[in-house]
Amino acid sequence: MIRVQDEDFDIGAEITRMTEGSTEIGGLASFVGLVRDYAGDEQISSMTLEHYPGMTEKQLERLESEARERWDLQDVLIIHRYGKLYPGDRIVLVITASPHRQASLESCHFLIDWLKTKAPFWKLEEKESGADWVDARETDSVAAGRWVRVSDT
Amino acid sequence: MIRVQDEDFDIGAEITRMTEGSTEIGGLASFVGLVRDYAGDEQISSMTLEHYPGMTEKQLERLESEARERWDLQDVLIIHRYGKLYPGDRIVLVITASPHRQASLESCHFLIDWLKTKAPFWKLEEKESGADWVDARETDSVAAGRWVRVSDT
Amino acid sequence: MQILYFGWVRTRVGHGKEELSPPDDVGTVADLIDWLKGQGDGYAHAFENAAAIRAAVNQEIAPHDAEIADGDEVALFPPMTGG
Amino acid sequence: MQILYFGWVRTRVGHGKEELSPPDDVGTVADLIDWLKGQGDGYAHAFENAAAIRAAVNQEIAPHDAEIADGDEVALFPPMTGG
Repeated sequence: MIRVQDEDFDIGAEITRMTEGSTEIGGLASFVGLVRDYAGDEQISSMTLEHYPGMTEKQLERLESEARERWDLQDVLIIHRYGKLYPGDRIVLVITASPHRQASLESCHFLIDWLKTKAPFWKLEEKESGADWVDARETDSVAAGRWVRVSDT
Repeated sequence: MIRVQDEDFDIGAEITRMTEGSTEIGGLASFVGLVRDYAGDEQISSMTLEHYPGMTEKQLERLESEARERWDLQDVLIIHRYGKLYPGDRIVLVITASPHRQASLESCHFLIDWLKTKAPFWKLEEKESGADWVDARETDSVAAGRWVRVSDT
Repeated sequence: MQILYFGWVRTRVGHGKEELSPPDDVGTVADLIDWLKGQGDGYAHAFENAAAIRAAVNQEIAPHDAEIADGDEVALFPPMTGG
Repeated sequence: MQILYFGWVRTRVGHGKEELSPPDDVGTVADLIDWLKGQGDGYAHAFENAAAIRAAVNQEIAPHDAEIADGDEVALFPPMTGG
Protein backbone atom coordinates (compact mmCIF):
# COMPACT_ATOMS: atom_id res chain seq x y z
CA MET A 1 0.00 0.00 0.00
CA ILE A 2 1.19 3.51 -0.73
CA ARG A 3 0.13 6.82 0.79
CA VAL A 4 1.10 10.37 -0.13
CA GLN A 5 0.00 12.80 2.53
CA ASP A 6 0.87 15.99 4.38
CA GLU A 7 -0.07 14.55 7.80
CA ASP A 8 2.36 12.74 10.05
CA PHE A 9 2.20 8.96 10.48
CA ASP A 10 2.41 6.58 13.45
CA ILE A 11 5.06 3.91 12.86
CA GLY A 12 4.00 1.68 15.75
CA ALA A 13 0.36 1.73 14.63
CA GLU A 14 1.35 0.87 11.05
CA ILE A 15 3.55 -2.03 12.13
CA THR A 16 0.83 -3.33 14.46
CA ARG A 17 -1.79 -3.11 11.73
CA MET A 18 0.50 -5.06 9.41
CA THR A 19 1.42 -7.86 11.80
CA GLU A 20 -1.78 -8.20 13.85
CA GLY A 21 -3.32 -11.62 13.46
CA SER A 22 -0.60 -12.79 11.09
CA THR A 23 1.33 -15.92 12.03
CA GLU A 24 3.18 -16.16 8.73
CA ILE A 25 5.42 -13.10 8.88
CA GLY A 26 8.94 -14.04 9.92
CA GLY A 27 10.60 -10.67 9.49
CA LEU A 28 9.47 -7.09 9.22
CA ALA A 29 11.90 -4.35 8.23
CA SER A 30 11.22 -0.65 8.35
CA PHE A 31 12.93 2.61 7.58
CA VAL A 32 11.95 6.11 8.67
CA GLY A 33 13.54 9.19 7.15
CA LEU A 34 13.58 12.35 9.25
CA VAL A 35 14.40 16.02 8.70
CA ARG A 36 17.79 16.89 10.11
CA ASP A 37 18.58 20.33 11.46
CA TYR A 38 21.65 20.93 9.38
CA ALA A 39 22.70 20.73 5.75
CA GLY A 40 26.44 20.86 5.25
CA ASP A 41 27.53 23.43 7.81
CA GLU A 42 24.30 25.37 7.81
CA GLN A 43 21.41 25.14 10.23
CA ILE A 44 18.12 24.55 8.45
CA SER A 45 14.88 25.92 9.87
CA SER A 46 12.44 24.01 7.64
CA MET A 47 12.20 21.80 4.58
CA THR A 48 9.36 22.03 2.07
CA LEU A 49 8.66 18.96 -0.03
CA GLU A 50 7.11 19.63 -3.39
CA HIS A 51 5.81 16.70 -5.42
CA TYR A 52 4.02 15.86 -8.64
CA PRO A 53 0.50 14.77 -7.65
CA GLY A 54 -0.67 11.91 -9.81
CA MET A 55 2.76 10.88 -10.95
CA THR A 56 3.96 10.44 -7.36
CA GLU A 57 1.28 7.85 -6.62
CA LYS A 58 2.00 6.03 -9.88
CA GLN A 59 5.73 5.91 -9.23
CA LEU A 60 5.31 4.67 -5.66
CA GLU A 61 2.89 1.97 -6.85
CA ARG A 62 5.41 0.95 -9.47
CA LEU A 63 8.14 0.71 -6.82
CA GLU A 64 5.90 -1.42 -4.63
CA SER A 65 5.13 -3.76 -7.55
CA GLU A 66 8.81 -4.03 -8.40
CA ALA A 67 9.64 -4.99 -4.81
CA ARG A 68 6.85 -7.57 -4.69
CA GLU A 69 8.06 -9.07 -7.93
CA ARG A 70 11.66 -9.36 -6.74
CA TRP A 71 11.03 -10.61 -3.19
CA ASP A 72 8.54 -12.87 -1.44
CA LEU A 73 6.60 -10.22 0.49
CA GLN A 74 3.37 -10.44 2.44
CA ASP A 75 2.96 -6.71 2.79
CA VAL A 76 4.52 -3.42 1.75
CA LEU A 77 3.76 0.06 3.04
CA ILE A 78 5.23 3.27 1.67
CA ILE A 79 4.15 6.58 3.19
CA HIS A 80 5.69 9.76 1.81
CA ARG A 81 4.82 13.17 3.16
CA TYR A 82 4.83 16.51 1.32
CA GLY A 83 4.52 20.11 2.45
CA LYS A 84 6.45 22.10 5.05
CA LEU A 85 8.35 20.02 7.59
CA TYR A 86 10.65 20.94 10.46
CA PRO A 87 13.79 19.35 11.93
CA GLY A 88 12.86 16.13 13.72
CA ASP A 89 9.74 15.61 11.56
CA ARG A 90 9.22 12.28 9.82
CA ILE A 91 9.36 12.42 6.01
CA VAL A 92 9.03 8.89 4.74
CA LEU A 93 8.21 5.42 6.03
CA VAL A 94 8.87 2.10 4.32
CA ILE A 95 7.78 -1.20 5.88
CA THR A 96 8.17 -4.62 4.29
CA ALA A 97 6.97 -7.92 5.74
CA SER A 98 8.07 -11.34 4.56
CA PRO A 99 8.31 -14.93 5.74
CA HIS A 100 12.10 -14.44 5.50
CA ARG A 101 14.31 -11.85 7.13
CA GLN A 102 16.63 -11.30 4.15
CA ALA A 103 13.67 -10.58 1.85
CA SER A 104 12.26 -7.99 4.24
CA LEU A 105 15.63 -6.30 4.87
CA GLU A 106 16.70 -6.21 1.23
CA SER A 107 13.36 -5.02 -0.14
CA CYS A 108 13.16 -2.25 2.46
CA HIS A 109 16.66 -1.09 1.53
CA PHE A 110 15.80 -1.33 -2.18
CA LEU A 111 12.64 0.75 -1.79
CA ILE A 112 14.28 3.58 0.09
CA ASP A 113 17.22 3.67 -2.35
CA TRP A 114 14.88 3.83 -5.34
CA LEU A 115 12.60 6.40 -3.72
CA LYS A 116 15.57 8.76 -3.57
CA THR A 117 15.97 8.88 -7.34
CA LYS A 118 12.59 7.74 -8.71
CA ALA A 119 9.96 9.43 -6.58
CA PRO A 120 9.04 12.88 -7.96
CA PHE A 121 9.80 14.97 -4.89
CA TRP A 122 11.93 18.09 -4.61
CA LYS A 123 13.15 19.59 -1.38
CA LEU A 124 13.48 23.26 -0.56
CA GLU A 125 15.56 23.97 2.54
CA GLU A 126 15.21 27.26 4.40
CA LYS A 127 18.48 28.36 5.92
CA GLU A 128 19.82 31.59 7.37
CA SER A 129 21.34 32.37 3.98
CA GLY A 130 18.00 31.85 2.22
CA ALA A 131 16.05 29.02 0.60
CA ASP A 132 17.89 26.40 -1.46
CA TRP A 133 16.69 23.47 -3.51
CA VAL A 134 18.45 20.30 -2.42
CA ASP A 135 20.61 18.89 -5.20
CA ALA A 136 20.38 15.25 -6.15
CA ARG A 137 23.46 13.50 -4.82
CA GLU A 138 25.75 11.29 -6.83
CA THR A 139 25.90 8.82 -3.93
CA ASP A 140 22.11 8.38 -4.18
CA SER A 141 22.38 7.46 -7.86
CA VAL A 142 25.10 4.98 -7.03
CA ALA A 143 22.98 3.46 -4.24
CA ALA A 144 19.97 3.19 -6.55
CA GLY A 145 22.14 1.72 -9.31
CA ARG A 146 23.17 -1.20 -7.11
CA TRP A 147 19.63 -2.56 -7.48
CA VAL A 148 19.53 -2.47 -11.28
CA ARG A 149 19.44 -6.03 -12.53
CA VAL A 150 21.60 -7.05 -15.45
CA SER A 151 18.47 -8.13 -17.30
CA ASP A 152 17.15 -4.54 -17.05
CA THR A 153 20.12 -2.89 -18.69
CA MET B 1 21.30 -0.37 24.53
CA ILE B 2 20.58 -4.07 24.81
CA ARG B 3 17.80 -5.88 26.65
CA VAL B 4 17.25 -9.59 27.22
CA GLN B 5 13.76 -10.24 28.55
CA ASP B 6 10.83 -12.61 28.53
CA GLU B 7 8.25 -9.81 28.18
CA ASP B 8 7.04 -8.47 24.86
CA PHE B 9 8.18 -5.07 23.58
CA ASP B 10 6.44 -2.11 21.93
CA ILE B 11 8.17 -1.15 18.69
CA GLY B 12 6.39 2.19 18.29
CA ALA B 13 7.24 3.24 21.84
CA GLU B 14 10.90 2.28 21.37
CA ILE B 15 11.19 4.21 18.10
CA THR B 16 9.48 7.23 19.65
CA ARG B 17 11.76 7.15 22.68
CA MET B 18 14.77 7.02 20.36
CA THR B 19 13.77 9.86 18.05
CA GLU B 20 11.91 12.18 20.42
CA GLY B 21 13.59 15.53 20.69
CA SER B 22 16.33 14.59 18.26
CA THR B 23 16.85 16.76 15.21
CA GLU B 24 20.03 15.03 14.10
CA ILE B 25 18.76 11.60 13.11
CA GLY B 26 18.34 11.34 9.35
CA GLY B 27 17.43 7.67 9.11
CA LEU B 28 16.16 5.03 11.48
CA ALA B 29 16.06 1.39 10.43
CA SER B 30 14.41 -1.40 12.34
CA PHE B 31 13.87 -5.11 12.10
CA VAL B 32 11.42 -7.28 14.02
CA GLY B 33 11.62 -11.06 13.96
CA LEU B 34 8.41 -12.98 14.64
CA VAL B 35 7.48 -16.59 15.32
CA ARG B 36 5.97 -18.22 12.24
CA ASP B 37 3.37 -20.95 12.50
CA TYR B 38 5.16 -23.45 10.34
CA ALA B 39 8.60 -25.00 10.04
CA GLY B 40 9.16 -26.79 6.76
CA ASP B 41 5.81 -28.49 6.16
CA GLU B 42 4.87 -28.81 9.79
CA GLN B 43 2.64 -26.59 11.87
CA ILE B 44 4.36 -25.39 15.03
CA SER B 45 2.39 -24.72 18.18
CA SER B 46 5.08 -22.91 20.16
CA MET B 47 8.76 -22.05 20.22
CA THR B 48 10.83 -21.98 23.40
CA LEU B 49 13.96 -19.86 23.36
CA GLU B 50 16.70 -21.00 25.69
CA HIS B 51 19.69 -18.73 26.25
CA TYR B 52 22.89 -18.43 28.23
CA PRO B 53 22.28 -15.74 30.86
CA GLY B 54 25.35 -13.61 31.35
CA MET B 55 26.96 -14.54 28.07
CA THR B 56 23.92 -13.38 26.09
CA GLU B 57 24.18 -9.86 27.48
CA LYS B 58 27.93 -9.79 26.84
CA GLN B 59 27.56 -10.95 23.26
CA LEU B 60 24.79 -8.46 22.47
CA GLU B 61 26.86 -5.64 23.96
CA ARG B 62 29.78 -6.74 21.83
CA LEU B 63 27.58 -6.69 18.72
CA GLU B 64 26.35 -3.21 19.56
CA SER B 65 29.94 -1.97 20.03
CA GLU B 66 30.98 -3.55 16.76
CA ALA B 67 28.13 -1.79 14.91
CA ARG B 68 28.94 1.55 16.53
CA GLU B 69 32.57 1.15 15.55
CA ARG B 70 31.77 0.37 11.93
CA TRP B 71 29.01 2.94 11.33
CA ASP B 72 28.21 6.48 12.43
CA LEU B 73 25.29 5.71 14.76
CA GLN B 74 23.45 7.92 17.22
CA ASP B 75 21.61 5.07 18.85
CA VAL B 76 21.28 1.30 18.80
CA LEU B 77 18.65 -0.86 20.47
CA ILE B 78 18.66 -4.64 20.55
CA ILE B 79 15.87 -6.45 22.42
CA HIS B 80 15.91 -10.25 22.42
CA ARG B 81 13.24 -12.30 24.16
CA TYR B 82 13.57 -15.75 25.71
CA GLY B 83 11.04 -18.26 27.05
CA LYS B 84 7.98 -19.78 25.47
CA LEU B 85 6.59 -17.90 22.49
CA TYR B 86 3.68 -18.58 20.14
CA PRO B 87 3.12 -18.00 16.41
CA GLY B 88 2.78 -14.28 15.75
CA ASP B 89 4.81 -13.35 18.84
CA ARG B 90 7.73 -10.95 18.49
CA ILE B 91 11.16 -12.50 19.18
CA VAL B 92 13.73 -9.83 18.47
CA LEU B 93 13.94 -6.11 17.72
CA VAL B 94 16.87 -4.19 16.27
CA ILE B 95 16.75 -0.43 15.79
CA THR B 96 19.60 1.73 14.53
CA ALA B 97 19.58 5.51 14.17
CA SER B 98 22.09 7.51 12.18
CA PRO B 99 22.49 10.86 10.45
CA HIS B 100 22.68 8.83 7.21
CA ARG B 101 20.22 6.31 5.80
CA GLN B 102 22.83 3.87 4.47
CA ALA B 103 24.49 3.64 7.88
CA SER B 104 21.19 2.89 9.61
CA LEU B 105 20.10 0.31 7.02
CA GLU B 106 23.42 -1.48 6.82
CA SER B 107 24.05 -1.62 10.55
CA CYS B 108 20.53 -2.95 11.20
CA HIS B 109 21.07 -5.67 8.60
CA PHE B 110 24.51 -6.44 10.05
CA LEU B 111 23.18 -6.77 13.60
CA ILE B 112 20.37 -9.15 12.73
CA ASP B 113 22.69 -11.28 10.58
CA TRP B 114 25.26 -11.52 13.37
CA LEU B 115 22.64 -12.18 16.04
CA LYS B 116 21.67 -15.32 14.13
CA THR B 117 25.06 -16.93 14.57
CA LYS B 118 26.65 -15.08 17.52
CA ALA B 119 23.89 -14.70 20.10
CA PRO B 120 23.70 -17.72 22.44
CA PHE B 121 20.08 -18.69 21.86
CA TRP B 122 18.65 -22.09 20.97
CA LYS B 123 15.13 -22.69 19.76
CA LEU B 124 12.92 -25.63 20.59
CA GLU B 125 9.89 -25.96 18.32
CA GLU B 126 6.84 -27.94 19.45
CA LYS B 127 5.13 -29.63 16.54
CA GLU B 128 2.56 -32.40 16.17
CA SER B 129 5.41 -34.86 15.74
CA GLY B 130 7.08 -33.70 18.96
CA ALA B 131 9.62 -31.11 20.06
CA ASP B 132 12.65 -30.39 17.87
CA TRP B 133 15.67 -28.15 18.33
CA VAL B 134 16.03 -25.79 15.37
CA ASP B 135 19.21 -26.47 13.44
CA ALA B 136 21.55 -23.65 12.54
CA ARG B 137 21.18 -22.96 8.84
CA GLU B 138 24.02 -22.76 6.39
CA THR B 139 22.38 -19.69 4.80
CA ASP B 140 22.64 -17.87 8.15
CA SER B 141 26.37 -18.53 8.32
CA VAL B 142 26.75 -17.23 4.78
CA ALA B 143 24.74 -14.11 5.61
CA ALA B 144 26.83 -13.48 8.74
CA GLY B 145 30.03 -14.10 6.79
CA ARG B 146 29.26 -11.28 4.37
CA TRP B 147 30.01 -8.84 7.19
CA VAL B 148 33.43 -10.23 8.09
CA ARG B 149 36.04 -7.66 7.18
CA VAL B 150 39.22 -8.71 5.46
CA SER B 151 41.21 -7.19 8.30
CA ASP B 152 39.46 -9.57 10.73
CA THR B 153 40.42 -12.77 8.96
CA MET C 1 0.03 20.91 -24.44
CA GLN C 2 -0.05 21.02 -20.65
CA ILE C 3 3.39 21.81 -19.24
CA LEU C 4 4.39 21.45 -15.58
CA TYR C 5 7.50 22.66 -13.80
CA PHE C 6 8.90 21.51 -10.45
CA GLY C 7 11.77 22.36 -8.12
CA TRP C 8 14.15 25.06 -9.29
CA VAL C 9 12.77 24.79 -12.83
CA ARG C 10 9.46 26.05 -11.40
CA THR C 11 11.00 28.84 -9.34
CA ARG C 12 13.10 30.05 -12.28
CA VAL C 13 10.22 29.91 -14.78
CA GLY C 14 8.05 31.65 -12.18
CA HIS C 15 5.02 29.34 -12.28
CA GLY C 16 4.24 25.64 -12.02
CA LYS C 17 1.85 24.95 -14.84
CA GLU C 18 0.77 26.35 -18.19
CA GLU C 19 -1.02 25.46 -21.39
CA LEU C 20 1.23 26.09 -24.41
CA SER C 21 1.08 25.37 -28.12
CA PRO C 22 4.64 24.96 -29.34
CA PRO C 23 5.24 25.20 -33.10
CA ASP C 24 4.90 22.06 -35.24
CA ASP C 25 8.65 21.40 -35.42
CA VAL C 26 8.75 20.79 -31.66
CA GLY C 27 8.46 17.00 -31.76
CA THR C 28 10.51 15.81 -28.78
CA VAL C 29 11.26 16.74 -25.17
CA ALA C 30 14.63 18.12 -26.33
CA ASP C 31 12.90 20.34 -28.92
CA LEU C 32 10.51 21.61 -26.26
CA ILE C 33 13.33 22.51 -23.86
CA ASP C 34 15.12 24.30 -26.68
CA TRP C 35 12.00 26.23 -27.66
CA LEU C 36 11.14 27.15 -24.06
CA LYS C 37 14.61 28.63 -23.61
CA GLY C 38 13.55 31.44 -25.95
CA GLN C 39 10.34 32.29 -24.09
CA GLY C 40 11.83 34.87 -21.70
CA ASP C 41 14.52 35.44 -19.08
CA GLY C 42 13.10 33.04 -16.51
CA TYR C 43 12.87 30.30 -19.13
CA ALA C 44 16.37 31.06 -20.39
CA HIS C 45 17.69 30.66 -16.84
CA ALA C 46 15.68 27.50 -16.12
CA PHE C 47 16.76 25.75 -19.29
CA GLU C 48 20.31 27.10 -19.75
CA ASN C 49 21.70 23.61 -19.08
CA ALA C 50 19.43 21.14 -20.89
CA ALA C 51 21.41 18.16 -19.55
CA ALA C 52 20.32 19.05 -15.99
CA ILE C 53 16.63 18.76 -16.90
CA ARG C 54 14.59 15.57 -16.37
CA ALA C 55 11.23 15.00 -18.01
CA ALA C 56 8.02 13.03 -17.66
CA VAL C 57 5.50 12.61 -20.46
CA ASN C 58 1.99 11.78 -19.26
CA GLN C 59 3.44 11.11 -15.80
CA GLU C 60 6.01 8.58 -17.00
CA ILE C 61 9.74 9.31 -16.86
CA ALA C 62 10.85 10.05 -20.44
CA PRO C 63 14.23 10.61 -22.10
CA HIS C 64 14.98 13.82 -24.00
CA ASP C 65 14.39 12.10 -27.33
CA ALA C 66 10.87 11.00 -26.34
CA GLU C 67 8.23 12.19 -28.77
CA ILE C 68 5.56 14.58 -27.56
CA ALA C 69 2.29 15.62 -29.15
CA ASP C 70 -0.66 17.94 -28.61
CA GLY C 71 -2.68 16.82 -25.62
CA ASP C 72 0.31 15.38 -23.77
CA GLU C 73 1.11 16.39 -20.20
CA VAL C 74 4.82 17.18 -20.14
CA ALA C 75 6.68 17.86 -16.90
CA LEU C 76 10.18 19.33 -16.68
CA PHE C 77 12.17 19.26 -13.45
CA PRO C 78 15.58 18.80 -11.81
CA PRO C 79 16.67 15.29 -10.74
CA MET C 80 14.23 13.93 -8.16
CA THR C 81 15.15 13.92 -4.47
CA GLY C 82 12.60 11.68 -2.81
CA GLY C 83 12.89 9.70 0.39
CA MET D 1 35.07 -26.73 36.82
CA GLN D 2 31.56 -25.42 36.16
CA ILE D 3 30.11 -26.99 33.00
CA LEU D 4 26.96 -25.78 31.25
CA TYR D 5 24.98 -27.43 28.48
CA PHE D 6 22.45 -25.82 26.13
CA GLY D 7 20.09 -26.86 23.34
CA TRP D 8 20.17 -30.51 22.36
CA VAL D 9 23.44 -30.99 24.24
CA ARG D 10 21.50 -30.21 27.41
CA THR D 11 18.55 -32.45 26.59
CA ARG D 12 20.83 -35.37 25.69
CA VAL D 13 23.04 -34.98 28.77
CA GLY D 14 19.89 -34.64 30.85
CA HIS D 15 20.76 -31.51 32.83
CA GLY D 16 21.98 -27.98 32.18
CA LYS D 17 24.76 -27.44 34.67
CA GLU D 18 27.19 -29.39 36.81
CA GLU D 19 30.41 -29.06 38.78
CA LEU D 20 33.00 -31.58 37.54
CA SER D 21 36.68 -32.23 38.19
CA PRO D 22 38.09 -33.75 35.01
CA PRO D 23 41.46 -35.54 35.28
CA ASP D 24 44.66 -33.53 34.90
CA ASP D 25 45.25 -34.54 31.29
CA VAL D 26 42.07 -32.70 30.22
CA GLY D 27 43.70 -29.43 29.16
CA THR D 28 41.52 -28.19 26.27
CA VAL D 29 37.90 -28.00 25.20
CA ALA D 30 38.54 -30.93 22.84
CA ASP D 31 39.94 -33.02 25.72
CA LEU D 32 36.90 -32.18 27.82
CA ILE D 33 34.46 -33.23 25.09
CA ASP D 34 36.37 -36.46 24.64
CA TRP D 35 36.37 -37.17 28.37
CA LEU D 36 32.67 -36.33 28.78
CA LYS D 37 31.81 -38.82 26.03
CA GLY D 38 32.77 -41.60 28.45
CA GLN D 39 30.59 -40.38 31.34
CA GLY D 40 27.42 -42.28 30.40
CA ASP D 41 24.90 -42.91 27.65
CA GLY D 42 23.47 -39.39 27.59
CA TYR D 43 26.98 -37.92 27.34
CA ALA D 44 27.96 -40.42 24.66
CA HIS D 45 24.92 -39.34 22.62
CA ALA D 46 25.47 -35.63 23.20
CA PHE D 47 29.13 -35.70 22.22
CA GLU D 48 29.13 -38.43 19.54
CA ASN D 49 30.00 -35.83 16.89
CA ALA D 50 32.56 -33.47 18.45
CA ALA D 51 32.62 -31.28 15.30
CA ALA D 52 28.97 -30.34 15.91
CA ILE D 53 29.77 -28.91 19.36
CA ARG D 54 30.48 -25.24 20.00
CA ALA D 55 32.08 -23.97 23.19
CA ALA D 56 32.43 -20.89 25.36
CA VAL D 57 35.06 -20.52 28.07
CA ASN D 58 34.16 -17.98 30.74
CA GLN D 59 31.33 -16.75 28.51
CA GLU D 60 33.57 -16.10 25.51
CA ILE D 61 33.29 -18.16 22.31
CA ALA D 62 36.29 -20.50 22.26
CA PRO D 63 37.72 -22.94 19.70
CA HIS D 64 38.18 -26.62 20.54
CA ASP D 65 41.89 -26.13 21.13
CA ALA D 66 41.28 -23.44 23.76
CA GLU D 67 42.91 -24.25 27.09
CA ILE D 68 40.74 -24.75 30.14
CA ALA D 69 41.61 -24.89 33.82
CA ASP D 70 40.06 -25.45 37.20
CA GLY D 71 37.71 -22.63 38.08
CA ASP D 72 36.73 -21.95 34.48
CA GLU D 73 33.10 -21.83 33.37
CA VAL D 74 32.87 -23.98 30.25
CA ALA D 75 29.70 -24.16 28.14
CA LEU D 76 29.06 -26.72 25.43
CA PHE D 77 26.22 -26.32 22.94
CA PRO D 78 25.07 -26.72 19.33
CA PRO D 79 25.58 -23.83 16.88
CA MET D 80 23.66 -20.78 18.11
CA THR D 81 20.36 -19.82 16.52
CA GLY D 82 19.63 -16.32 17.74
CA GLY D 83 17.53 -13.63 16.11
